[in-house]
Amino acid sequence: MRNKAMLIVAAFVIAAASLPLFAGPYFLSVFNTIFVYMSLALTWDIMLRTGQLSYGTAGLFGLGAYASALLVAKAGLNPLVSIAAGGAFAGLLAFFLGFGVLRLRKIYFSITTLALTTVFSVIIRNLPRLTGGASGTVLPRALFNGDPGKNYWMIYCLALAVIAISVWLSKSKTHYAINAIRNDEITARSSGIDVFKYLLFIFVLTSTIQGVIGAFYAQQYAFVQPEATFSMNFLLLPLAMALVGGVYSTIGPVVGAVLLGLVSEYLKLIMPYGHLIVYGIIIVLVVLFMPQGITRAFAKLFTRKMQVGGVDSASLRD
Amino acid sequence: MLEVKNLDVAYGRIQVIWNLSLNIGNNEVVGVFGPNGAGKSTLINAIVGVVKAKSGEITFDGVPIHNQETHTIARGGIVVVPQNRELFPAMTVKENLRLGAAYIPHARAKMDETIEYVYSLFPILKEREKQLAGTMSGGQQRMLVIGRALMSRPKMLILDEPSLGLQPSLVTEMFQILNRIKQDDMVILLAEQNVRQGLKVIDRGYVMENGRIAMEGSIEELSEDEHIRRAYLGV
Amino acid sequence: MPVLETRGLEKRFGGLLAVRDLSFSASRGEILGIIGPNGAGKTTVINLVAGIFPETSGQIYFKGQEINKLSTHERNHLGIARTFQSVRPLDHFTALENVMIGALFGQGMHLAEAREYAYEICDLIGLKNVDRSIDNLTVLDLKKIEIGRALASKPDLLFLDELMAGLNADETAEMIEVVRELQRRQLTIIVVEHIMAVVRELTQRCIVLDGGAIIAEGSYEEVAKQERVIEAYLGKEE
Amino acid sequence: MLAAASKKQYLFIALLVIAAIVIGFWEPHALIYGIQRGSLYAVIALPLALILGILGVLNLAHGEFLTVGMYATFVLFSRFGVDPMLSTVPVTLLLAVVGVAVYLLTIKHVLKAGHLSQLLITFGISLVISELIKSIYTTQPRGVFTTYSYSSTTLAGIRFGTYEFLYLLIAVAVLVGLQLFLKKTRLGQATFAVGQNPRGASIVGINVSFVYLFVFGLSIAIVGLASVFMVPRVSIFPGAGTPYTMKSFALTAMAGLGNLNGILLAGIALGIFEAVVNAIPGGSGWSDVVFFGVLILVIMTRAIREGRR
Amino acid sequence: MKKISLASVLLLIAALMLSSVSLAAEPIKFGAVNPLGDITGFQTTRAMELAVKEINEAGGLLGRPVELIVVDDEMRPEIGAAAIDRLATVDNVDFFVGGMGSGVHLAQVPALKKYEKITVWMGAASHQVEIAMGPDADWYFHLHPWDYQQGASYGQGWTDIANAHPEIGASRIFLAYEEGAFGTDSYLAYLDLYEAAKDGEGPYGQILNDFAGASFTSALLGGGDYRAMLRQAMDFDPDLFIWAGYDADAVPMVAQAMELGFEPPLFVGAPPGWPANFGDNPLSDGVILYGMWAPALKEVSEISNHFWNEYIKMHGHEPATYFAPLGYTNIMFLAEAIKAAGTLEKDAVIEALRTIEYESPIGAVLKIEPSNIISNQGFTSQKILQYIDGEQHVIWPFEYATSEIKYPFGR
Repeated sequence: MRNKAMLIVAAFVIAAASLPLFAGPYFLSVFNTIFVYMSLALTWDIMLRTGQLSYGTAGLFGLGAYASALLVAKAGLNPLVSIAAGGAFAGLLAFFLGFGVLRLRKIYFSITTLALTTVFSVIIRNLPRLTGGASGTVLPRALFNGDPGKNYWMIYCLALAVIAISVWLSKSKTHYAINAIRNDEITARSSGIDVFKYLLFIFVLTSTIQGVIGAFYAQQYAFVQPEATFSMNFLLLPLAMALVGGVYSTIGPVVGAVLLGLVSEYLKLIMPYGHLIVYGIIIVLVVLFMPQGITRAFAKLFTRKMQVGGVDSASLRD
Repeated sequence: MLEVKNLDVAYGRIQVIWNLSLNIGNNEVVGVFGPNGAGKSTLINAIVGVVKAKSGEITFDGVPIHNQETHTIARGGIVVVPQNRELFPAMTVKENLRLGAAYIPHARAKMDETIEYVYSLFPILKEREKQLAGTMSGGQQRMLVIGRALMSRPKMLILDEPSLGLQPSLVTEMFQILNRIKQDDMVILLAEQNVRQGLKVIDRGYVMENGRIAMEGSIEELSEDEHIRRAYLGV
Repeated sequence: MPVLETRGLEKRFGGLLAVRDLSFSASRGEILGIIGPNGAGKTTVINLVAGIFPETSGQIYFKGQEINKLSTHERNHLGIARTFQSVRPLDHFTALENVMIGALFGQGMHLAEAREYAYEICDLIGLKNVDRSIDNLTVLDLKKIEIGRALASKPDLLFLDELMAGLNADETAEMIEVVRELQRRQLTIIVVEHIMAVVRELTQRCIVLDGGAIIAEGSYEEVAKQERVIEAYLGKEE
Repeated sequence: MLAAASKKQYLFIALLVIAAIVIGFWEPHALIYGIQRGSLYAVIALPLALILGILGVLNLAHGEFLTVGMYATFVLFSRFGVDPMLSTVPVTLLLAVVGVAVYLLTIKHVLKAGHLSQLLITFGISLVISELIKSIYTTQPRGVFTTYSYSSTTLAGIRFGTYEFLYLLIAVAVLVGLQLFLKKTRLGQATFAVGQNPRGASIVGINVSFVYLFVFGLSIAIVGLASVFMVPRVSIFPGAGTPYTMKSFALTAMAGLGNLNGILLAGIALGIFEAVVNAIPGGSGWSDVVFFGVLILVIMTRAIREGRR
Repeated sequence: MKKISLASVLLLIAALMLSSVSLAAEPIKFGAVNPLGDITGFQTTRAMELAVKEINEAGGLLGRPVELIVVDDEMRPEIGAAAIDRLATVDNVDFFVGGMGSGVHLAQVPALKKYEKITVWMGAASHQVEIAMGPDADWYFHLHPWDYQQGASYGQGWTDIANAHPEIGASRIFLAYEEGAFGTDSYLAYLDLYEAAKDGEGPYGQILNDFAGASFTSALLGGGDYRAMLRQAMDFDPDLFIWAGYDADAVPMVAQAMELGFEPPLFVGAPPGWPANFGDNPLSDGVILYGMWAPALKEVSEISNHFWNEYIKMHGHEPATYFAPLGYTNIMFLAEAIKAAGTLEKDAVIEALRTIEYESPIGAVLKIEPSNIISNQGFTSQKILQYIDGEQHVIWPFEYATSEIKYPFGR
C-alpha cells in the first residue's frame, strides 16, 4: 500500500519534471504560476500548523522580491544568488520582527502581519532613491532570459523543496511541538516545549521561503513595483488554495493550488467575461459541501477512515 | 411525564447511547447513576436537544421533543443545570438570574416572585447580586446556575453532576437544597456519580453502564445491589 | 536540601490576593498534599511553581536554584512536571504521541528514542491501546495520559492537580497504585486533592490553604483534627 | 462584550481630548478632518466587530456589502430620483434583507465549521459580489452629487465642510443605539448572552440561531446605513468598499475584541493621526504607515502589558 | 427538447463549416491581452471587435480573414505574462495587440522578447516599460505616449494657449498626484520639466515660473479625502491646478475643492478615464482634462464620427474612455500596415508600420517615430479637453478644437 503510494508520487514527480520536454510555454507558464502560489500556500499552511493565522505572506514575498531585485539592479549580483539573498533578507527580517509579533495571538497576530505588509510597501514606495519608489525598478534581463523551460524547472525545484520541507516537518520532532502549541499552549509549555523558539523557527522558515519565492517572481518577470509586488493576491489566493485543498497537511495546499490554478485558467477559456464570479461561487460551494477541504472530502469517499495525515475533522474546528 | 424510548445517540460513527429507555412520572425525582463515561451527560444532552438522537423517541407530556431545538425544549418546561455551568460571565448574578426567566413566556411574568424564591434558597446569591458571574467561585457559580434554572419555572429540572468539583461541605449543602426543591413539587432528573448522596434525594433510580441501562430500581434495590456498591458507590 | 522550596510567595490578581506569604518545601521522595476549600489558591500555587504566570513577590527554589526568572519550559527541563485539573490532552495525537511529547521536549529525546520511552511509561502506568486516537478514551485513560506526558519528561517534581476527580472507586484505587509506584521511584510528588480518602492514603504531609495562606501543616491525621481546618473546609457548625 | 466605559477608557478619552485641543490650535483642519473620517471608520467597523464578537466570524466581504449599499443608493437616485437622505430607510432595509439572505445561504452553514472555513467562504462571497457588480455596472465610477453634501461654514476664520459631521452623529447614534439595545431590550440581552455563551443561552430558552441571523442582518443593515451617508461624498465603483474591510478589522483589533466604545475612540484617534500626517507637506505618502504603525504599537503594548500580568 | 438542441448544434456546425468555406483561407490572428474586468479593457476589446468586423466585411487582409483572440489578464502580472505564452504557442497568433496597465506589461516584456513577434501595444505609459524593453526591440511598437511625452505635450499646449489668449497664464503650477506609480511618475516628470523651465528650456520654458506638488491616496485604493492636499494647493495659489489620479477621484476632488472654496483659474484632471456621466454633474463645468480623445471629436473628424456611430451600433453603449478609439486604432493601424506590406513577412510589416500614416479616430495622424529609448513610438502628443455644458470638448490642439477654452474655472 505504502509502496504503491510512493510509486504514484514518484510518477507525479517525474511527470511534472519532464513537462518542459513536451508541453508548450503556455502550460509551463500556467504551472509556473501554480507552483509560485503552491509554495506560498504551503508556507501559509505551515505557519497555520502552529495555530497562527498569518496575513503576512504578501509582505515577506514582496520584501524578498525587492531585496533580490535591488541587489541585481544596484549591486550587480548574480540573479540566482540574489534569489537566495532575497530569502535570507526576508528570513532575517522575520527573525527580528518575530521577537515582537510572535507574542501576539489570534486576530492580533493576523492583523499585525497584515499591517506589516502595508508598512513594508509604503516604506518602499517612499524610498525612491533606493527602490525606484512607486514606479518600481526594472531589471536589465529576466531570469534565464525568459526561457520558459528553465524558469519552470527552477520554480518546480523550489516548490518540490517546499513540499519536501513540509513533509519533513510533518515527520519531525517539530511537528509534535507545533501541533502541541496549536492544541494547547499551556500544556505545550508545561511539557517542556519552548513555544517561542518553535514559533520563531517556523516564522523565519516560512518567511524565508516566501522571500525566495518573491525573489524568483521578481527575477522571472524582471521588475518590482509596490502595487504589483505587494499585491494582496499573494495573500488571498494562497490562503484560498490551502483552505480549498485542506489545511494542516502537505497534500491539501498542493492539490488546492493545482485545482484552483487550473480551474481559473479553464474558466477563462470558456467564459472570457465574468469568470471570476464562477470562481467565487466555486469557492463558496467548496466551503459549504467540503468544509474540510477537497483532499479530506475525497479521502473520506475512498476510505472508511476519517483521518488524513493524522488530522481528523473535529480538529479543524478550532 | 418524560419518556425516552429506544434512544440511540452517536457522535459521528461512535455510538454512545444504545437503545436506552427510561421514564419519569409526575412528581418524581429520578436518579441516573453511573461512572464517568457511562453516557449520563450524553443522555441529558439528547433530552434537552444539545445533541440529536440517531434514533428513538423522547416525549414530554406526550409531545415528541427529540426533534426540537434546545431553546424550544427549554420554553416547553425542561431546563438543565449543565455540568460545566454555562453561565454568562460578563453579566451580574442578577442579570444571569433574570435571563433564566426572560425567554420563557410563563416565567417572565412571575420573574420578581421567582427571584425571591431563588434568593431564599441561596442567600449568597442575594448578597452577591451585583457581582459579575465570572468572578465567583466554582461553588457559587454552581448555585447560580441552579438558581437560573429555577427562574424559568420549569416543569422538570435536570441536574448534571451538581456535586462535581465541590468541596465536601458544599456537597452536603447542595443535596439539602435539592431536597428543598424536591419538596416544592419539582420533577427532577438527577445524574450523579455520587450515589450515596444521590440516594438521599431520589425516589427511584437507573444505573447506566457503557451507554446502556444496567439496572433500574428503588432506593433500596439500588443500595443493596452488591455489584453497584462495588463499582459505583465508592466503598 | 529540599527539592522545592518557596519563600514568601505571593500572587495578586487585580484586587484579589490569591496566594499570600507562602513558604513551604518538599523533599525528595515525599508525597506532599496541598488541600483546602475551593478558591483557596491551590492551583495557583502549581501555576506559580510551574511558571504559567509570574509571582507578585517571593522566591521559588528548585533543587537549590532560584527559578523565579525561568519560563515554564525551562522549569520543565529542570525537572518540574504537572498534570492539569481538567484534562488537556492534545488532539490530533494518539495516546502514545501525547506521552511522547514529554520525552521529546522535556528530555530532548529523538523521535525513535522518545517512542520507546513513551511505550515504557505507558506500560508503567498501565495505559493500553496507546496507538489509537484519543477521541473516545475514558476519563481514567485521559488522566493517565496526563500523568504519562508529565512523567515522560523525567521530572524530579510532579504536581498532580485533582487527579482523582471524576474517577470511580476502582479507578481511584488503580490511580493510587500508579502514584505509589512513582513514589517508589524517588519522585517528589505534590498532590492537590479534594477527595480526603486519597489524601489520607497517599500523603505523608499536608499543607492546608485557605484564602491563599497556609493555615495548617502536618500529617493528614494531624491537620484534619485542627478546628481551623475543619472550619475552613467544612464550614462552621451552625 | 461591552462593559461600560472603563477607567482606562476615560483616561484614553482624556488623552484624546488633550491631544485634540493641542492639534486644534496647531492645525484645526486636521482635527476636523480626523474626527469626521475617524467617525466614518468607526460606523463601518462597528458592525464588523459585532459579527466578529457574537458569531465569531471575520467577515472578509464586509466592504463589499458597503459597496452593495452604495450601488443601491445610486440606483434609487438615478432611476427614481430619490435623494440619498431619503434612501436611508429603504437601503438599510434592503441591506438587512441581503444580509439575512447571505446568512441563510452561506454563513449559517459554516458557523460550526471553524473560523478558517468562515474566512474562506466570506472571501468567496466578496469575490462574487464585487465581480457581479463589475459585470453589471462595469468598473466605471458612478456618483450621486448633492450640493448639501459639500456645503461649508466658516467658524472663527476656519472654513470647513459640515456634511461629514453627520458621520460623527451617526457613529454616536449607532453606538448608543447598540448599547441601549444590548442592555435594555430582551433581544439585546439575548444577543449579549449569546456573545458570551451560546450554549448557556440556548439552555435559558434563547433561540440562538435566530440571534445569529438577527445580528448578521442588523450588522449588514448598519453597513447599509453607513453606505447611504457616504454616497453623496464618494465615487461608487465595484471596489469602493473594499479598503474598509481592512480598516474595520484594524479598528476592531485596536479597540480589543468586544469593546464597542473603544472602536469609536480608536477610529477618531486614528483619523486624527492620519489627518495630522496628511497636513504635513510631503506627509501624505506616509499616512498608511502611521495608521498601521499606531495600530501595531497599540496591539504590541497591550500584548506586552498583558504578558507581564 | 433534446432533439431540438441536437439539431441546432448540427445546424451550428454546418453554419461554421459554410462560413469557413466562404472565407476559405486561414485567418490572420491578432492576439490581444486586455483586462476584461475593467472598463478600459472591456471597451478596448469591444472596439477591437468592431475594427476586426469592419476589416473582414471589407474582405479581410491579403485575402484572408482576421481573427481576434482576446485573453483576460485579470490585471495580474503573472496572468498577463502567461497570456502572451498562450497566444504565442497555443493560439499561434501572428501579432500581439492590446494592453493596459504598466505593471502587467512589465511582466510581459520577457515573454514578448522571447517570441519577438510584431507587437503593437496601445497602453502602458510608464517609462519603466521602455527601459525594460530596451532600444533593440525593433518589432515592438508602442502607441500610447510615454509619461514624459504627455508632460511635454501639455507644456506645448499651455504655451500655445497662453500665446493665443494673453489673459491665460500657467506660470504657477500645482500638481496633485496619487501615491501609486501612475501619479508618482507624473510628478517626477514634472519635476524634470520644471528644472528645465528654470533655465527657460523645455516645453514649459516659456511659461512656468513656479511649481509644487503634493500626493494623495486615490479613492481607488481606499483614499478619497483630498482636503489636506487641496489646502496645500490653496496656499500655493496656482494658476493651473492639475491632479493625476483615477476616475474615482474626479467627483470628490472637484467637490471638495468647492467645499474649501478653492477655485484655481485652471482646474485640470489627468486620470486615464472619467466617471460615467461626469458631464451631468454641475461641478464639471469648466473642468479641464488631459486625454487623447473626446466624444466631441466626432464633430470635427470623420473617422471619429464613424467610429462613434459604429461602436454604438454594434455594442449598444457609448465608448466611455479614449481606450476604445485607441483599441480600434490599434487594430486598424496594424491592418493598414499589413495591407501596405502586402505580406505577413516580419521585416516587411515592420517597415510598413514605420512608414504608413493612419488617420485615427483619436483625432490625430498616427505615425511612428523614435522616442527616448525605443525606435517605434506612435502617438507622442495628448489633447487638452474641457467639460463645457456637460460635453467634453477639445480645446487644444487648435486644429482639432471643438470649442474655445472657458476661462476662468469657477462659478
